[in-house]
Amino acid sequence: MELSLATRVVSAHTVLEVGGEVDVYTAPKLRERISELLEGGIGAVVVDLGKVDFMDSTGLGVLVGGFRKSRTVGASFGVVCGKESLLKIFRITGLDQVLPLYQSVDAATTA
Amino acid sequence: MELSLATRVVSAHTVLEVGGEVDVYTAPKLRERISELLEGGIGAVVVDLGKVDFMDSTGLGVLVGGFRKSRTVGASFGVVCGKESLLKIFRITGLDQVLPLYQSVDAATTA
Amino acid sequence: MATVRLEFSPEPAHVRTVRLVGVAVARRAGVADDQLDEVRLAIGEACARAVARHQRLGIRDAVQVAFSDGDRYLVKVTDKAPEPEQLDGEEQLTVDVSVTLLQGLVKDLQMMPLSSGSGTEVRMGWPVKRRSR
Amino acid sequence: MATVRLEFSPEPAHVRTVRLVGVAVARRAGVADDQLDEVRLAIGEACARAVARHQRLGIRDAVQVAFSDGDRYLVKVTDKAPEPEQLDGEEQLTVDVSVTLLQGLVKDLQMMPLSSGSGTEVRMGWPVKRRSR
Ligand SMILES: Nc1ncnc2c1ncn2[C@@H]1O[C@H](COP(=O)(O)OP(=O)(O)O)[C@@H](O)[C@H]1O
Ligand SMILES: Nc1ncnc2c1ncn2[C@@H]1O[C@H](COP(=O)(O)OP(=O)(O)O)[C@@H](O)[C@H]1O
Repeated sequence: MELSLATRVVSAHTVLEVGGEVDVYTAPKLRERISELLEGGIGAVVVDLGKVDFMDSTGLGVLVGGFRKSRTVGASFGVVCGKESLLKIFRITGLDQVLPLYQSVDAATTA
Repeated sequence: MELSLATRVVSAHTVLEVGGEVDVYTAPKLRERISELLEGGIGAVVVDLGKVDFMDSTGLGVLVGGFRKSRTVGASFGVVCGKESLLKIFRITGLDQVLPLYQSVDAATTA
Repeated sequence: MATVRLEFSPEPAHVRTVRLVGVAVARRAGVADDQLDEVRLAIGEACARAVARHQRLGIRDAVQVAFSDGDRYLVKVTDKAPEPEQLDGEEQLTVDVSVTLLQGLVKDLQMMPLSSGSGTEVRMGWPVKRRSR
Repeated sequence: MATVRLEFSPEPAHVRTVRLVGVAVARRAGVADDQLDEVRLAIGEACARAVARHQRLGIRDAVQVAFSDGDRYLVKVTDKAPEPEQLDGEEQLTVDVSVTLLQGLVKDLQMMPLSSGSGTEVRMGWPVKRRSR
Protein backbone atom coordinates (compact mmCIF):
# COMPACT_ATOMS: atom_id res chain seq x y z
CA MET A 1 0.00 0.00 0.00
CA GLU A 2 1.16 3.49 -0.73
CA LEU A 3 0.96 6.60 1.42
CA SER A 4 -2.40 7.85 2.65
CA LEU A 5 -2.90 11.21 4.37
CA ALA A 6 -5.99 12.55 6.13
CA THR A 7 -6.53 15.27 8.68
CA ARG A 8 -9.03 15.65 11.47
CA VAL A 9 -9.27 18.00 14.43
CA VAL A 10 -9.08 16.65 17.99
CA SER A 11 -9.20 19.03 21.00
CA ALA A 12 -7.85 21.99 19.01
CA HIS A 13 -5.03 19.92 17.50
CA THR A 14 -4.83 19.12 13.81
CA VAL A 15 -4.16 15.41 13.61
CA LEU A 16 -2.53 14.24 10.39
CA GLU A 17 -3.31 10.55 10.01
CA VAL A 18 -0.62 8.85 8.01
CA GLY A 19 -1.14 5.38 6.57
CA GLY A 20 0.72 2.91 4.36
CA GLU A 21 4.40 3.24 3.50
CA VAL A 22 6.51 6.30 4.24
CA ASP A 23 9.65 5.80 2.24
CA VAL A 24 12.07 7.57 -0.08
CA TYR A 25 9.33 7.72 -2.72
CA THR A 26 6.36 8.82 -0.65
CA ALA A 27 8.06 10.91 2.06
CA PRO A 28 8.10 14.10 -0.06
CA LYS A 29 4.29 14.07 -0.05
CA LEU A 30 4.30 13.85 3.74
CA ARG A 31 6.87 16.66 3.98
CA GLU A 32 4.72 18.85 1.75
CA ARG A 33 1.61 18.20 3.79
CA ILE A 34 3.30 18.94 7.12
CA SER A 35 4.73 22.17 5.67
CA GLU A 36 1.31 23.20 4.39
CA LEU A 37 -0.19 22.76 7.83
CA LEU A 38 2.58 24.64 9.62
CA GLU A 39 2.74 27.41 7.03
CA GLY A 40 -1.05 27.67 7.05
CA GLY A 41 -0.85 28.89 10.62
CA ILE A 42 -2.00 25.75 12.40
CA GLY A 43 -0.78 26.07 15.97
CA ALA A 44 -0.80 22.44 17.03
CA VAL A 45 0.08 19.58 14.71
CA VAL A 46 0.01 15.90 15.63
CA VAL A 47 1.37 13.39 13.14
CA ASP A 48 -0.34 10.06 13.81
CA LEU A 49 1.68 7.10 12.51
CA GLY A 50 -0.93 4.59 13.75
CA LYS A 51 -1.66 3.19 10.28
CA VAL A 52 1.90 3.25 8.97
CA ASP A 53 3.13 -0.19 7.89
CA PHE A 54 6.62 0.80 6.88
CA MET A 55 8.88 3.80 7.42
CA ASP A 56 12.49 4.38 6.41
CA SER A 57 15.07 7.05 7.26
CA THR A 58 13.57 9.48 4.76
CA GLY A 59 10.37 9.38 6.82
CA LEU A 60 12.37 10.02 9.98
CA GLY A 61 14.07 12.94 8.28
CA VAL A 62 10.71 14.44 7.33
CA LEU A 63 9.51 14.21 10.93
CA VAL A 64 12.67 15.90 12.24
CA GLY A 65 12.25 18.57 9.57
CA GLY A 66 8.64 19.11 10.60
CA PHE A 67 9.63 19.36 14.24
CA ARG A 68 12.28 21.98 13.45
CA LYS A 69 9.87 23.94 11.32
CA SER A 70 7.25 23.85 14.09
CA ARG A 71 9.75 25.60 16.36
CA THR A 72 10.48 28.24 13.74
CA VAL A 73 6.81 29.07 13.35
CA GLY A 74 6.02 28.64 17.04
CA ALA A 75 3.63 25.73 16.68
CA SER A 76 3.44 22.64 18.85
CA PHE A 77 4.36 19.36 17.18
CA GLY A 78 3.84 15.78 18.27
CA VAL A 79 4.26 12.35 16.76
CA VAL A 80 2.00 9.43 17.71
CA CYS A 81 3.63 6.04 17.45
CA GLY A 82 2.54 3.04 19.47
CA LYS A 83 3.91 0.25 17.26
CA GLU A 84 7.01 -1.49 18.55
CA SER A 85 8.31 -2.15 15.02
CA LEU A 86 8.29 1.58 14.25
CA LEU A 87 9.51 2.72 17.67
CA LYS A 88 12.58 0.59 17.08
CA ILE A 89 13.80 2.83 14.25
CA PHE A 90 13.34 5.95 16.39
CA ARG A 91 15.40 4.30 19.13
CA ILE A 92 18.18 3.04 16.87
CA THR A 93 18.66 6.52 15.44
CA GLY A 94 18.32 8.25 18.81
CA LEU A 95 15.43 10.28 17.44
CA ASP A 96 13.16 9.07 20.27
CA GLN A 97 15.18 11.54 22.37
CA VAL A 98 14.68 14.37 19.88
CA LEU A 99 11.08 14.08 18.70
CA PRO A 100 8.09 14.43 21.03
CA LEU A 101 6.67 10.88 20.75
CA TYR A 102 3.31 9.86 22.19
CA GLN A 103 1.66 6.46 22.59
CA SER A 104 -1.77 7.68 21.46
CA VAL A 105 -3.61 10.59 19.89
CA ASP A 106 -5.23 11.20 23.28
CA ALA A 107 -1.86 11.52 24.94
CA ALA A 108 -0.59 13.84 22.20
CA THR A 109 -3.59 16.16 22.21
CA THR A 110 -3.84 16.49 25.99
CA ALA A 111 -0.08 16.95 26.45
CA MET B 1 0.23 -16.46 -0.39
CA GLU B 2 1.54 -19.88 -1.25
CA LEU B 3 -0.38 -23.04 -1.96
CA SER B 4 -2.75 -24.47 0.64
CA LEU B 5 -4.37 -27.88 0.37
CA ALA B 6 -7.11 -29.40 2.53
CA THR B 7 -9.55 -32.25 1.99
CA ARG B 8 -13.06 -32.82 3.23
CA VAL B 9 -15.80 -35.27 2.28
CA VAL B 10 -19.07 -34.02 0.77
CA SER B 11 -21.78 -36.52 -0.32
CA ALA B 12 -19.30 -39.36 -0.88
CA HIS B 13 -16.92 -37.12 -2.88
CA THR B 14 -13.48 -36.20 -1.61
CA VAL B 15 -13.19 -32.45 -2.08
CA LEU B 16 -9.64 -31.11 -2.33
CA GLU B 17 -9.76 -27.45 -1.38
CA VAL B 18 -6.96 -25.57 -3.07
CA GLY B 19 -5.99 -22.08 -1.94
CA GLY B 20 -3.36 -19.46 -2.79
CA GLU B 21 -1.17 -19.64 -5.87
CA VAL B 22 -0.89 -22.64 -8.16
CA ASP B 23 2.15 -21.96 -10.28
CA VAL B 24 5.27 -23.55 -11.68
CA TYR B 25 6.68 -23.72 -8.14
CA THR B 26 3.68 -25.00 -6.21
CA ALA B 27 1.91 -27.10 -8.87
CA PRO B 28 4.03 -30.23 -8.17
CA LYS B 29 2.57 -30.35 -4.65
CA LEU B 30 -0.93 -30.25 -6.10
CA ARG B 31 -0.06 -32.95 -8.63
CA GLU B 32 1.29 -35.16 -5.84
CA ARG B 33 -1.81 -34.71 -3.73
CA ILE B 34 -4.20 -35.49 -6.56
CA SER B 35 -2.17 -38.61 -7.41
CA GLU B 36 -2.24 -39.73 -3.79
CA LEU B 37 -6.02 -39.45 -3.70
CA LEU B 38 -6.53 -41.30 -6.99
CA GLU B 39 -3.94 -43.98 -6.19
CA GLY B 40 -5.40 -44.36 -2.71
CA GLY B 41 -8.54 -45.71 -4.30
CA ILE B 42 -10.79 -42.67 -3.84
CA GLY B 43 -13.61 -43.08 -6.34
CA ALA B 44 -14.75 -39.47 -6.65
CA VAL B 45 -12.39 -36.50 -6.51
CA VAL B 46 -13.46 -32.86 -6.71
CA VAL B 47 -10.73 -30.20 -6.96
CA ASP B 48 -12.16 -26.97 -5.57
CA LEU B 49 -10.32 -23.90 -6.86
CA GLY B 50 -12.56 -21.51 -4.87
CA LYS B 51 -9.71 -20.04 -2.85
CA VAL B 52 -7.14 -19.91 -5.64
CA ASP B 53 -5.82 -16.39 -6.29
CA PHE B 54 -3.53 -17.23 -9.14
CA MET B 55 -3.03 -20.15 -11.52
CA ASP B 56 -0.71 -20.57 -14.47
CA SER B 57 -0.38 -23.16 -17.24
CA THR B 58 1.47 -25.56 -14.95
CA GLY B 59 -1.65 -25.65 -12.78
CA LEU B 60 -3.80 -26.32 -15.85
CA GLY B 61 -1.44 -29.12 -16.84
CA VAL B 62 -1.77 -30.71 -13.40
CA LEU B 63 -5.57 -30.65 -13.66
CA VAL B 64 -5.49 -32.26 -17.11
CA GLY B 65 -3.07 -34.85 -15.78
CA GLY B 66 -5.37 -35.56 -12.84
CA PHE B 67 -8.35 -35.90 -15.16
CA ARG B 68 -6.49 -38.39 -17.35
CA LYS B 69 -5.35 -40.39 -14.34
CA SER B 70 -8.91 -40.49 -12.99
CA ARG B 71 -9.98 -42.22 -16.19
CA THR B 72 -7.16 -44.73 -15.92
CA VAL B 73 -8.15 -45.68 -12.40
CA GLY B 74 -11.88 -45.42 -13.08
CA ALA B 75 -12.61 -42.58 -10.67
CA SER B 76 -14.82 -39.56 -11.26
CA PHE B 77 -13.06 -36.20 -11.39
CA GLY B 78 -14.43 -32.67 -11.26
CA VAL B 79 -13.02 -29.17 -11.00
CA VAL B 80 -14.90 -26.38 -9.21
CA CYS B 81 -14.19 -22.91 -10.54
CA GLY B 82 -16.61 -20.02 -10.22
CA LYS B 83 -14.17 -17.13 -10.60
CA GLU B 84 -14.27 -15.32 -13.91
CA SER B 85 -10.55 -14.50 -13.77
CA LEU B 86 -9.66 -18.19 -13.53
CA LEU B 87 -12.31 -19.39 -15.99
CA LYS B 88 -10.68 -17.13 -18.54
CA ILE B 89 -7.51 -19.22 -18.65
CA PHE B 90 -9.52 -22.43 -19.09
CA ARG B 91 -11.33 -20.81 -22.00
CA ILE B 92 -8.26 -19.36 -23.68
CA THR B 93 -6.58 -22.76 -23.67
CA GLY B 94 -9.74 -24.64 -24.67
CA LEU B 95 -9.50 -26.72 -21.51
CA ASP B 96 -13.02 -25.71 -20.49
CA GLN B 97 -14.08 -28.17 -23.22
CA VAL B 98 -11.85 -30.91 -21.85
CA LEU B 99 -12.14 -30.73 -18.09
CA PRO B 100 -15.42 -31.26 -16.22
CA LEU B 101 -15.84 -27.78 -14.71
CA TYR B 102 -18.51 -26.90 -12.14
CA GLN B 103 -19.66 -23.60 -10.69
CA SER B 104 -19.88 -24.90 -7.12
CA VAL B 105 -18.99 -27.83 -4.88
CA ASP B 106 -22.71 -28.62 -4.70
CA ALA B 107 -22.95 -28.85 -8.46
CA ALA B 108 -19.83 -31.03 -8.62
CA THR B 109 -20.89 -33.47 -5.90
CA THR B 110 -24.44 -33.94 -7.15
CA ALA B 111 -23.43 -34.30 -10.80
CA MET C 1 16.38 2.02 -21.73
CA ALA C 2 15.14 -0.65 -19.37
CA THR C 3 13.89 0.72 -16.08
CA VAL C 4 14.44 -2.50 -14.19
CA ARG C 5 16.46 -5.56 -15.15
CA LEU C 6 16.30 -8.83 -13.31
CA GLU C 7 18.35 -11.99 -13.64
CA PHE C 8 17.51 -15.14 -11.74
CA SER C 9 18.82 -18.67 -11.51
CA PRO C 10 16.42 -20.99 -13.36
CA GLU C 11 14.36 -22.14 -10.37
CA PRO C 12 10.56 -22.21 -10.22
CA ALA C 13 10.63 -20.53 -6.80
CA HIS C 14 11.83 -17.26 -8.35
CA VAL C 15 9.02 -16.97 -10.87
CA ARG C 16 6.66 -15.59 -8.25
CA THR C 17 9.23 -12.91 -7.40
CA VAL C 18 9.43 -11.88 -11.03
CA ARG C 19 5.63 -11.63 -11.18
CA LEU C 20 5.73 -9.32 -8.16
CA VAL C 21 8.32 -7.12 -9.79
CA GLY C 22 6.55 -7.11 -13.13
CA VAL C 23 3.28 -5.97 -11.60
CA ALA C 24 4.94 -3.38 -9.36
CA VAL C 25 6.80 -1.83 -12.28
CA ALA C 26 3.67 -2.01 -14.48
CA ARG C 27 1.67 -0.11 -11.88
CA ARG C 28 4.34 2.61 -11.70
CA ALA C 29 4.56 2.70 -15.47
CA GLY C 30 0.85 3.51 -15.67
CA VAL C 31 -0.62 0.24 -16.93
CA ALA C 32 -4.38 0.22 -16.24
CA ASP C 33 -5.40 -1.60 -13.05
CA ASP C 34 -7.70 -3.95 -14.93
CA GLN C 35 -4.75 -5.17 -17.00
CA LEU C 36 -2.52 -6.06 -14.08
CA ASP C 37 -3.88 -9.61 -13.73
CA GLU C 38 -3.03 -10.21 -17.36
CA VAL C 39 0.45 -8.73 -16.89
CA ARG C 40 1.02 -10.95 -13.84
CA LEU C 41 -0.06 -14.09 -15.63
CA ALA C 42 1.79 -13.34 -18.86
CA ILE C 43 5.07 -12.57 -17.11
CA GLY C 44 4.66 -15.69 -15.00
CA GLU C 45 4.05 -17.80 -18.11
CA ALA C 46 7.00 -16.39 -20.00
CA CYS C 47 9.30 -16.96 -17.01
CA ALA C 48 7.97 -20.44 -16.23
CA ARG C 49 8.59 -21.30 -19.87
CA ALA C 50 12.18 -19.99 -19.67
CA VAL C 51 12.85 -21.86 -16.41
CA ALA C 52 11.47 -25.09 -17.90
CA ARG C 53 13.63 -24.67 -21.02
CA HIS C 54 16.75 -24.28 -18.88
CA GLN C 55 15.89 -27.07 -16.46
CA ARG C 56 15.06 -29.62 -19.15
CA LEU C 57 18.59 -29.36 -20.50
CA GLY C 58 20.35 -28.70 -17.19
CA ILE C 59 21.36 -25.17 -18.14
CA ARG C 60 22.42 -23.21 -15.05
CA ASP C 61 22.62 -19.76 -16.71
CA ALA C 62 20.34 -17.07 -15.38
CA VAL C 63 17.06 -16.17 -17.06
CA GLN C 64 16.99 -12.46 -17.88
CA VAL C 65 14.02 -10.13 -17.69
CA ALA C 66 13.92 -6.46 -18.66
CA PHE C 67 11.05 -4.12 -17.79
CA SER C 68 10.87 -0.78 -19.62
CA ASP C 69 8.38 2.00 -19.39
CA GLY C 70 7.74 4.79 -21.83
CA ASP C 71 5.01 4.95 -24.47
CA ARG C 72 4.23 1.32 -23.68
CA TYR C 73 5.13 -1.03 -20.87
CA LEU C 74 7.56 -3.51 -22.39
CA VAL C 75 8.72 -6.77 -20.86
CA LYS C 76 11.39 -8.98 -22.39
CA VAL C 77 12.19 -12.46 -21.09
CA THR C 78 15.32 -14.14 -22.43
CA ASP C 79 16.37 -17.76 -22.07
CA LYS C 80 19.60 -19.40 -23.25
CA ALA C 81 18.35 -22.88 -24.07
CA PRO C 82 18.70 -24.63 -27.45
CA GLU C 83 15.60 -26.42 -28.72
CA PRO C 84 15.13 -29.75 -26.92
CA GLU C 85 15.19 -32.94 -29.00
CA GLN C 86 11.95 -34.51 -27.89
CA LEU C 87 9.48 -33.84 -25.10
CA ASP C 88 7.41 -36.42 -23.30
CA GLY C 89 3.61 -36.20 -23.37
CA GLU C 90 3.03 -34.14 -20.25
CA GLU C 91 5.94 -31.79 -21.04
CA GLN C 92 4.60 -31.23 -24.54
CA LEU C 93 1.12 -30.58 -23.14
CA THR C 94 2.53 -28.01 -20.72
CA VAL C 95 4.47 -26.28 -23.50
CA ASP C 96 1.41 -26.19 -25.73
CA VAL C 97 -0.90 -24.91 -23.01
CA SER C 98 1.65 -22.28 -22.00
CA VAL C 99 2.09 -20.95 -25.53
CA THR C 100 -1.66 -21.01 -26.17
CA LEU C 101 -2.22 -19.07 -22.98
CA LEU C 102 0.43 -16.43 -23.80
CA GLN C 103 -0.94 -15.98 -27.30
CA GLY C 104 -4.52 -15.74 -26.12
CA LEU C 105 -3.64 -13.36 -23.33
CA VAL C 106 -1.22 -10.87 -24.84
CA LYS C 107 -2.13 -9.02 -28.03
CA ASP C 108 1.30 -7.48 -28.41
CA LEU C 109 3.47 -10.61 -28.21
CA GLN C 110 6.56 -11.74 -30.06
CA MET C 111 8.45 -14.99 -29.50
CA MET C 112 11.64 -15.49 -31.43
CA PRO C 113 15.03 -17.15 -31.38
CA LEU C 114 17.92 -14.97 -30.19
CA SER C 115 19.80 -13.36 -33.03
CA SER C 116 23.06 -14.84 -31.75
CA GLY C 117 23.56 -18.00 -29.74
CA SER C 118 21.03 -20.48 -28.38
CA GLY C 119 17.87 -19.28 -26.72
CA THR C 120 14.67 -17.39 -27.25
CA GLU C 121 13.21 -14.03 -26.42
CA VAL C 122 9.62 -13.30 -25.46
CA ARG C 123 8.60 -9.65 -25.91
CA MET C 124 5.33 -8.37 -24.56
CA GLY C 125 3.84 -4.89 -24.53
CA TRP C 126 0.92 -3.16 -22.85
CA PRO C 127 -0.45 0.35 -23.22
CA VAL C 128 0.08 2.86 -20.43
CA LYS C 129 -2.19 5.68 -19.37
CA ARG C 130 -0.77 9.16 -19.81
CA ARG C 131 0.32 10.39 -16.46
CA SER C 132 0.67 13.89 -15.15
CA ARG C 133 4.29 14.50 -14.28
CA MET D 1 26.63 -17.19 -7.26
CA ALA D 2 23.85 -14.65 -6.98
CA THR D 3 20.39 -16.17 -7.12
CA VAL D 4 18.73 -12.98 -8.25
CA ARG D 5 20.26 -9.82 -9.66
CA LEU D 6 18.36 -6.60 -10.12
CA GLU D 7 19.31 -3.34 -11.79
CA PHE D 8 17.10 -0.29 -11.64
CA SER D 9 17.24 3.27 -12.82
CA PRO D 10 17.94 5.55 -9.82
CA GLU D 11 14.36 6.53 -9.04
CA PRO D 12 12.77 6.41 -5.58
CA ALA D 13 9.71 4.65 -7.00
CA HIS D 14 11.71 1.48 -7.61
CA VAL D 15 12.99 1.13 -4.07
CA ARG D 16 9.73 -0.41 -2.94
CA THR D 17 10.03 -3.00 -5.71
CA VAL D 18 13.51 -3.93 -4.54
CA ARG D 19 12.21 -4.34 -0.99
CA LEU D 20 9.54 -6.71 -2.31
CA VAL D 21 12.13 -8.76 -4.16
CA GLY D 22 14.54 -8.76 -1.22
CA VAL D 23 11.93 -10.09 1.18
CA ALA D 24 10.60 -12.65 -1.30
CA VAL D 25 14.08 -14.04 -1.94
CA ALA D 26 14.90 -13.94 1.79
CA ARG D 27 11.82 -16.00 2.57
CA ARG D 28 12.77 -18.60 -0.03
CA ALA D 29 16.36 -18.58 1.19
CA GLY D 30 15.15 -19.56 4.67
CA VAL D 31 15.60 -16.31 6.61
CA ALA D 32 13.53 -16.49 9.82
CA ASP D 33 10.13 -14.80 9.60
CA ASP D 34 10.90 -12.50 12.52
CA GLN D 35 13.89 -11.10 10.64
CA LEU D 36 12.01 -10.19 7.48
CA ASP D 37 11.02 -6.71 8.70
CA GLU D 38 14.67 -5.99 9.33
CA VAL D 39 15.61 -7.33 5.89
CA ARG D 40 12.92 -5.17 4.27
CA LEU D 41 14.06 -2.02 6.06
CA ALA D 42 17.77 -2.62 5.55
CA ILE D 43 17.44 -3.29 1.82
CA GLY D 44 15.21 -0.24 1.50
CA GLU D 45 17.76 1.93 3.31
CA ALA D 46 20.68 0.70 1.26
CA CYS D 47 18.78 1.29 -1.98
CA ALA D 48 17.42 4.68 -0.94
CA ARG D 49 20.98 5.66 -0.11
CA ALA D 50 22.20 4.52 -3.53
CA VAL D 51 19.38 6.34 -5.34
CA ALA D 52 20.09 9.53 -3.39
CA ARG D 53 23.81 9.30 -4.20
CA HIS D 54 23.06 8.99 -7.91
CA GLN D 55 20.37 11.67 -7.94
CA ARG D 56 22.44 14.25 -6.06
CA LEU D 57 25.03 14.17 -8.82
CA GLY D 58 22.67 13.51 -11.72
CA ILE D 59 24.06 10.06 -12.43
CA ARG D 60 21.69 8.07 -14.64
CA ASP D 61 23.45 4.68 -14.31
CA ALA D 62 21.47 1.86 -12.80
CA VAL D 63 21.81 0.85 -9.16
CA GLN D 64 22.68 -2.84 -8.88
CA VAL D 65 21.47 -5.29 -6.29
CA ALA D 66 22.48 -8.93 -5.94
CA PHE D 67 20.69 -11.42 -3.69
CA SER D 68 22.44 -14.71 -2.92
CA ASP D 69 21.39 -17.61 -0.80
CA GLY D 70 23.51 -20.38 0.63
CA ASP D 71 24.92 -20.59 4.15
CA ARG D 72 23.74 -17.02 4.69
CA TYR D 73 21.40 -14.70 2.84
CA LEU D 74 23.64 -12.07 1.27
CA VAL D 75 22.52 -8.80 -0.29
CA LYS D 76 24.87 -6.45 -2.11
CA VAL D 77 23.83 -2.96 -3.22
CA THR D 78 26.19 -1.12 -5.55
CA ASP D 79 26.12 2.55 -6.54
CA LYS D 80 28.35 4.34 -9.03
CA ALA D 81 28.51 7.79 -7.46
CA PRO D 82 31.69 9.62 -6.44
CA GLU D 83 31.62 11.30 -3.03
CA PRO D 84 29.66 14.57 -3.19
CA GLU D 85 31.47 17.80 -2.34
CA GLN D 86 29.17 19.17 0.29
CA LEU D 87 25.68 18.33 1.50
CA ASP D 88 23.11 20.78 2.80
CA GLY D 89 21.77 20.38 6.34
CA GLU D 90 18.74 18.23 5.62
CA GLU D 91 20.64 16.04 3.16
CA GLN D 92 23.40 15.49 5.71
CA LEU D 93 20.83 14.67 8.37
CA THR D 94 19.21 12.10 6.07
CA VAL D 95 22.58 10.53 5.26
CA ASP D 96 23.49 10.35 8.95
CA VAL D 97 20.15 8.92 10.00
CA SER D 98 20.28 6.39 7.19
CA VAL D 99 23.75 5.16 8.08
CA THR D 100 22.91 5.06 11.79
CA LEU D 101 19.83 3.01 11.00
CA LEU D 102 21.69 0.54 8.81
CA GLN D 103 24.44 0.10 11.38
CA GLY D 104 21.98 -0.32 14.22
CA LEU D 105 19.83 -2.73 12.26
CA VAL D 106 22.24 -5.08 10.55
CA LYS D 107 24.91 -6.89 12.54
CA ASP D 108 26.63 -8.24 9.46
CA LEU D 109 27.16 -5.02 7.49
CA GLN D 110 30.01 -3.70 5.37
CA MET D 111 30.07 -0.40 3.51
CA MET D 112 33.05 0.29 1.33
CA PRO D 113 34.24 2.11 -1.78
CA LEU D 114 34.32 0.02 -4.95
CA SER D 115 37.73 -1.44 -5.66
CA SER D 116 37.71 0.16 -9.11
CA GLY D 117 35.91 3.29 -10.25
CA SER D 118 33.61 5.61 -8.36
CA GLY D 119 30.92 4.23 -6.11
CA THR D 120 30.27 2.22 -3.01
CA GLU D 121 29.08 -1.21 -2.09
CA VAL D 122 26.86 -2.12 0.86
CA ARG D 123 27.01 -5.80 1.83
CA MET D 124 24.59 -7.26 4.30
CA GLY D 125 24.12 -10.81 5.55
CA TRP D 126 21.54 -12.72 7.56
CA PRO D 127 21.49 -16.27 8.87
CA VAL D 128 19.21 -18.83 7.23
CA LYS D 129 17.49 -21.76 8.83
CA ARG D 130 18.58 -25.17 7.60
CA ARG D 131 15.95 -26.45 5.28
CA SER D 132 15.00 -30.00 4.39
CA ARG D 133 15.53 -30.49 0.70
N1 LIG E 1 20.51 9.91 15.00
C1 LIG E 1 20.63 11.19 14.60
N2 LIG E 1 21.17 11.41 13.43
C2 LIG E 1 21.31 12.64 12.97
N3 LIG E 1 20.92 13.74 13.64
C3 LIG E 1 20.35 13.59 14.82
C4 LIG E 1 20.17 12.31 15.35
N4 LIG E 1 19.59 12.46 16.53
C5 LIG E 1 19.42 13.75 16.71
N5 LIG E 1 19.87 14.46 15.68
C6 LIG E 1 19.85 15.94 15.59
O1 LIG E 1 18.87 16.39 16.50
C7 LIG E 1 18.52 17.70 16.15
C8 LIG E 1 17.08 17.99 16.45
O2 LIG E 1 16.85 19.31 16.11
P1 LIG E 1 16.43 20.42 17.20
O3 LIG E 1 15.33 19.83 18.00
O4 LIG E 1 16.15 21.66 16.41
O5 LIG E 1 17.68 20.66 18.16
P2 LIG E 1 17.76 20.41 19.75
O6 LIG E 1 18.28 19.01 19.92
O7 LIG E 1 18.71 21.45 20.23
O8 LIG E 1 16.39 20.57 20.34
C9 LIG E 1 18.84 17.85 14.70
O9 LIG E 1 19.76 18.87 14.56
C10 LIG E 1 19.45 16.55 14.29
O10 LIG E 1 20.56 16.77 13.47
N1 LIG F 1 -5.32 -26.02 -25.26
C1 LIG F 1 -4.85 -27.26 -25.24
N2 LIG F 1 -3.54 -27.40 -25.31
C2 LIG F 1 -3.01 -28.63 -25.30
N3 LIG F 1 -3.71 -29.77 -25.21
C3 LIG F 1 -5.03 -29.68 -25.12
C4 LIG F 1 -5.65 -28.43 -25.13
N4 LIG F 1 -6.95 -28.63 -25.03
C5 LIG F 1 -7.12 -29.94 -24.97
N5 LIG F 1 -5.97 -30.60 -25.00
C6 LIG F 1 -5.82 -32.06 -25.00
O1 LIG F 1 -7.00 -32.60 -24.44
C7 LIG F 1 -6.74 -33.90 -24.04
C8 LIG F 1 -7.54 -34.27 -22.81
O2 LIG F 1 -7.21 -35.58 -22.48
P1 LIG F 1 -8.29 -36.77 -22.46
O3 LIG F 1 -9.46 -36.28 -21.73
O4 LIG F 1 -7.57 -37.97 -21.94
O5 LIG F 1 -8.69 -37.04 -24.00
P2 LIG F 1 -10.16 -36.88 -24.66
O6 LIG F 1 -10.21 -35.49 -25.21
O7 LIG F 1 -10.17 -37.92 -25.76
O8 LIG F 1 -11.20 -37.12 -23.63
C9 LIG F 1 -5.27 -34.00 -23.79
O9 LIG F 1 -4.75 -34.98 -24.63
C10 LIG F 1 -4.73 -32.65 -24.16
O10 LIG F 1 -3.55 -32.79 -24.88
